[in-house]
Amino acid sequence: MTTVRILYFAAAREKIGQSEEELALPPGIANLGQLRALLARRHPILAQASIRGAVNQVFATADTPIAAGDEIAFFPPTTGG
Amino acid sequence: MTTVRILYFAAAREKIGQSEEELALPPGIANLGQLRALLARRHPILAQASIRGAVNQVFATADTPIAAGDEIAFFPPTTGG
Amino acid sequence: MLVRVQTEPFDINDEIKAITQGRDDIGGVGSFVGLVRGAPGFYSLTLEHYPGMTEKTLEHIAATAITRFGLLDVTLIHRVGTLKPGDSIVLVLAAASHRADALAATEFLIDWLKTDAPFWKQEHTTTGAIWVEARDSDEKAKQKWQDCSNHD
Amino acid sequence: MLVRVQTEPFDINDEIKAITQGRDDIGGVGSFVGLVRGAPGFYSLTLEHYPGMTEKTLEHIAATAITRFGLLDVTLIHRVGTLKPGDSIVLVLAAASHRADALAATEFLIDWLKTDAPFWKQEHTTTGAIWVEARDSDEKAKQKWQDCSNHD
Repeated sequence: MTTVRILYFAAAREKIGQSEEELALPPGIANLGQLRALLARRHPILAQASIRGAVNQVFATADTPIAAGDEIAFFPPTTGG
Repeated sequence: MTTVRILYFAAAREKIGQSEEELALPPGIANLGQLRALLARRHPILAQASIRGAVNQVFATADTPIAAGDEIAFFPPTTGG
Repeated sequence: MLVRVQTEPFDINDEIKAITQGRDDIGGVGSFVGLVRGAPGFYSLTLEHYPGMTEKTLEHIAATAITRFGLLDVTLIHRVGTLKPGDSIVLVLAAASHRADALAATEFLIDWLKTDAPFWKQEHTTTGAIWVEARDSDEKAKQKWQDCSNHD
Repeated sequence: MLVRVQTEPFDINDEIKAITQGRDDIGGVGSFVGLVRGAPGFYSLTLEHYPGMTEKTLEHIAATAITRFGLLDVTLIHRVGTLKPGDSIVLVLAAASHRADALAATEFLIDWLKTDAPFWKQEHTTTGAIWVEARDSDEKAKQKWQDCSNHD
């Protein structure tokens, strides 16, 4: 597998207009911050600092490594409970 | 009414051997401490500092005034909950 | 506000429904259920109380919590009679607009009930009947609410 | 430990029974029920979540509380879908030998669930649909558990 699966939730999903996409990981994209910067060109909401990210269903930061086959997600701060 | 009603609970009731008694309030007995000292002659457990008192169903101290018609109670520290 | 002394078990779901139904201003209900713990040689306990003073005290504790934490409602149910290990003894419910008040009040209510409500436990064990001793830790738990005028 | 995401209401009495039945070492169960509060012009909310990460996160929070407070069991149930004012949203149960641990853990669990579990609320109002904003107070409530290594 050479792709990553990217999920969007809540306001991020609505703004982006899709709940998920599949992306062939371009060379040079090795961590979440790099992927996010790349995606933010198409999806400006991802440039907002409040949007959080997860890698393989665990909260992640910009320097969290990513690899082909990973499940990546972006979403606003949670409001459950 | 010239009497007070005196109730005993739990270990105090068991030691004293009765759950309640009616007492004509003797002259000079004006507060809970005085009544307790009087009763302790017959019921030594009442001399124990741990035994608590109530007047008319409210926790009381030695200087709480008592009068004919009152409901007095003596009992060990509570252990509910 | 509801305070009740009863021999039969309570249904916490019914009690929460009773205080939340027909209104929409409650954001959270904190609760505590106390249970009888087992121990070697211990087979049951009998709960005695002071009818009249019990209800009066529970109502006073509930009213104090309502004022102090701005609660929307409180339920205090305490069982009496003979209970076995695993049985429930006491139910505390505190309803508030916000969770912090509901949870702080739940702790306040059970701490005060433990030291102030006139209930006494006698344990029936293989070596006889023993009146349970009051615990210093319960008195300390209550005092922490008096050291400061407000909970924080 | 039980974590569950569901659309239907929960019965707290059944859930407490499920964790207490067949054992006699639990002295207290702390709980919190969160409810939808009403407001002018607000008629319902829709709860969205991240299936998979939700369960993983709830399990992690429950396991953390079990270790930290020495709990005997934890139940976390969160509803999703459309809910109306007065409906229950979330149930937290923490069972322990002693009440102080059960109550502290209940607060810990709901504080962490609020900030870490991937749920999002959208409110349906007379002026349209609005995503609920995260509150600073929730983040602060969680941080108080990180400032000290132990709860006291």
